[in-house]
Amino acid sequence: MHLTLEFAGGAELLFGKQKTHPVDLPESQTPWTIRTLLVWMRDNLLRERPELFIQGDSVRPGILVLVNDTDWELLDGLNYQLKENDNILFVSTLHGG
Amino acid sequence: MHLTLEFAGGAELLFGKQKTHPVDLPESQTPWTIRTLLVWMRDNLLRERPELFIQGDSVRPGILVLVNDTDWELLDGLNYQLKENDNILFVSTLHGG
Amino acid sequence: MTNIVRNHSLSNAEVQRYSRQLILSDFGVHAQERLKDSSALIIGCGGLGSPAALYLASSGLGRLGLVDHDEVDMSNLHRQIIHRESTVGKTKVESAQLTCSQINSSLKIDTYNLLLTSENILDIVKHYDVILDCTDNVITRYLINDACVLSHKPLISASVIRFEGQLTVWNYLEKNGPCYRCLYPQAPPAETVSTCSDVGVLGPVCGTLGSLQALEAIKLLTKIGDVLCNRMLLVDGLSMSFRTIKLRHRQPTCAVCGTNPSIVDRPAPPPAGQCTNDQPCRKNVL
Amino acid sequence: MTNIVRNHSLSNAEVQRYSRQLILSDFGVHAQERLKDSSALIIGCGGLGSPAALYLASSGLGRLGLVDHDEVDMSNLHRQIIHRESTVGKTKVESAQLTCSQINSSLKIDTYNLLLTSENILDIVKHYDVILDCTDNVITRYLINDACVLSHKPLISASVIRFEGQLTVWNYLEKNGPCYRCLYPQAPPAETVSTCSDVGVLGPVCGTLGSLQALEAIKLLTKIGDVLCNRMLLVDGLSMSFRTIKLRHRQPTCAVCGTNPSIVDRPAPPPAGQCTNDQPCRKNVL
Ligand SMILES: [Zn+2]
Ligand SMILES: [Zn+2]
Repeated sequence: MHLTLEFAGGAELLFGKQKTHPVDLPESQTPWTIRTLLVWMRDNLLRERPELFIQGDSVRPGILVLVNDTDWELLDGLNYQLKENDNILFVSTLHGG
Repeated sequence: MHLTLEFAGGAELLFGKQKTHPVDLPESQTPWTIRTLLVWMRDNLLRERPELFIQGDSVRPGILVLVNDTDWELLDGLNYQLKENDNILFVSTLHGG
Repeated sequence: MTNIVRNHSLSNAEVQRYSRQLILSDFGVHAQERLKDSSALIIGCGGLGSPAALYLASSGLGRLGLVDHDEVDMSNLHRQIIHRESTVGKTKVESAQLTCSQINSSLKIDTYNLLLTSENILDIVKHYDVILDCTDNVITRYLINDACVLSHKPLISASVIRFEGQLTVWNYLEKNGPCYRCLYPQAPPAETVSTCSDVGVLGPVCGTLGSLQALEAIKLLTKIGDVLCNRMLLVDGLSMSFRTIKLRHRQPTCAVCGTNPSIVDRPAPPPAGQCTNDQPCRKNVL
Repeated sequence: MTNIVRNHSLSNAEVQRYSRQLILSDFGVHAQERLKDSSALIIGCGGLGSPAALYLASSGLGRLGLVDHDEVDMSNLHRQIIHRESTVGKTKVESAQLTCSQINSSLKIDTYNLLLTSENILDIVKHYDVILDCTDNVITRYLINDACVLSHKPLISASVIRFEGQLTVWNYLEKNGPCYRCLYPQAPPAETVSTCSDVGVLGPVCGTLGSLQALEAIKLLTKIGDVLCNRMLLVDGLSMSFRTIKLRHRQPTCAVCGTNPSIVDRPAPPPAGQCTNDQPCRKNVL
């Protein structure tokens, strides 16, 4: 399954400073969800300091997850079933002023 | 054929101050182009002072036409063949400072 | 001036001064009157607070409150355009007040040269119609959010770092908008929090976001346009890209604005205690 | 300051002052040095020129040119945040220079209190690395465009009216970017041209667009990020929507930047003569 992963607000610093990552997930018996995507990302994209991105089975506090620019809370959160060509954006919250 | 027409930069003032107009064009033997769309707009949407929007068979100088956010000059201009659900944006150039 | 209706309370000098706003369709004299009768509180007179204060002071707003506990430093001047070389060493609120009053001597300005705490914030926030969060640290952002929810005030929040900015309006009751805690029930771990002092920020990014805060404040106070509520604007200055994301509604489980809130009398610290390194750890003051 | 490389020409005071920019990854001391060695010309010290000048003056730019032929009027102050009540009646360039020098006494400032014409513009533009069009009328926009194309200067152009703004970079040669005439070979009919005096403008909209002009200038001069070329940003402050449209490339048929240009020695009036009503008709001065 093809997805576009995007990172903003500094989250990209954990992913080689690259803001956009087109990825192809391998075929799977069970449907891909954000929960399983996070595991895949930890194993395949996130090489250093995973605790700055993932906490337990979710993202760490202070990171918003957007599916096609919509807050994952308006969808099924971790259980959202990914669809072909979805855009998943991870935004780290800024605090400077 | 369903289209979304949008107006910005003051062009909306000629179209009832409404920035977005979803429209359905009637079936046609020949394919719809921006050239024929402009005629349809003059007859169906543009009630007053058409010369402030249309000049000859095109838009007046100072109005940009965008097809799905791309300058019509990169497409076929007046001869661009409209496709279902195209977004056509008419932007009047601003000059204030 | 022609075509200005006469049933209003503006003086001729005000009509002249604000004429370029008055003639705006969707604005007019009545929006200008509402602005004159309104007040706004800017918390943080730094990178964001500078343009926000300058534009609100210019606009014809009636009263402006300015909060900061810091003094102007030379390293502020690359982005904090309300301050001057001559005000380095003065308090930021005094420096900002000076510039605002030079632009608009009719504006009433209240200054608060203090560190906001859960003890003092409610007493300040209650005197204003809208609050602008222009601060630079996580703890104060939770504090301001809680105070705004408890006081039923809309909160226009912006933040910047490096080349990026974020903007939204929290606690906009008319549209059931979420609060900061609805989105961020838990504070981020301290080691993930960067500040402008740590990693820098480019001045015009502050200018863009701070101006947009003033714009939202004017729209909100005059009741024109669509307030940026249930949405967040993400700005990336390096690529010059702008993106609006759709946010969740108010959360029934929220600790402060939910149906069974645990924060009821005064603001509370965020659940996961942490401090920023931009200023002394503030855990103790909350 | 730690981690700042030493092979640079900045003084300790400069390193301190601009530290929050220096520490930016993608920026650093060498970008700051380039900024110090650079110059920018702001044409129009009004709604857009105010924030653009303030942010460029603050940034550590070496030299800033300011052009305007007007005097500060009370009706400017609702949006032109570089001016003061005390400078009403003074020339705008003098008023702007005063504020910029108060913010940054190291900045060299050249002022041009004059109306630009096809006779004098080339002699001014040639002294600067980048030009910012912050003017308020069609005729001057063509004039500036032609001068920039003939002088091979990038042109950062913004415009505002009511609640809207537009921004792009013209004549960006590195990317074969179009010029103003490539997009607008013909000037609009006079009756379709509105000005801020006619229909008004909201101050923070100027603040947003002017700040973004300063941002593009800094990126362009320091060679960081993606310049807004072949693209145009459309801002609608009322709905808080931002949209980037994709523009045509440089047009071979363009009268000034094309393969067989008719405008070769000095700027020409736009083909369809017209004048704005914001100032005396300028057809005669071209
Ligand atoms: Zn809440
Ligand atoms: Zn050209």
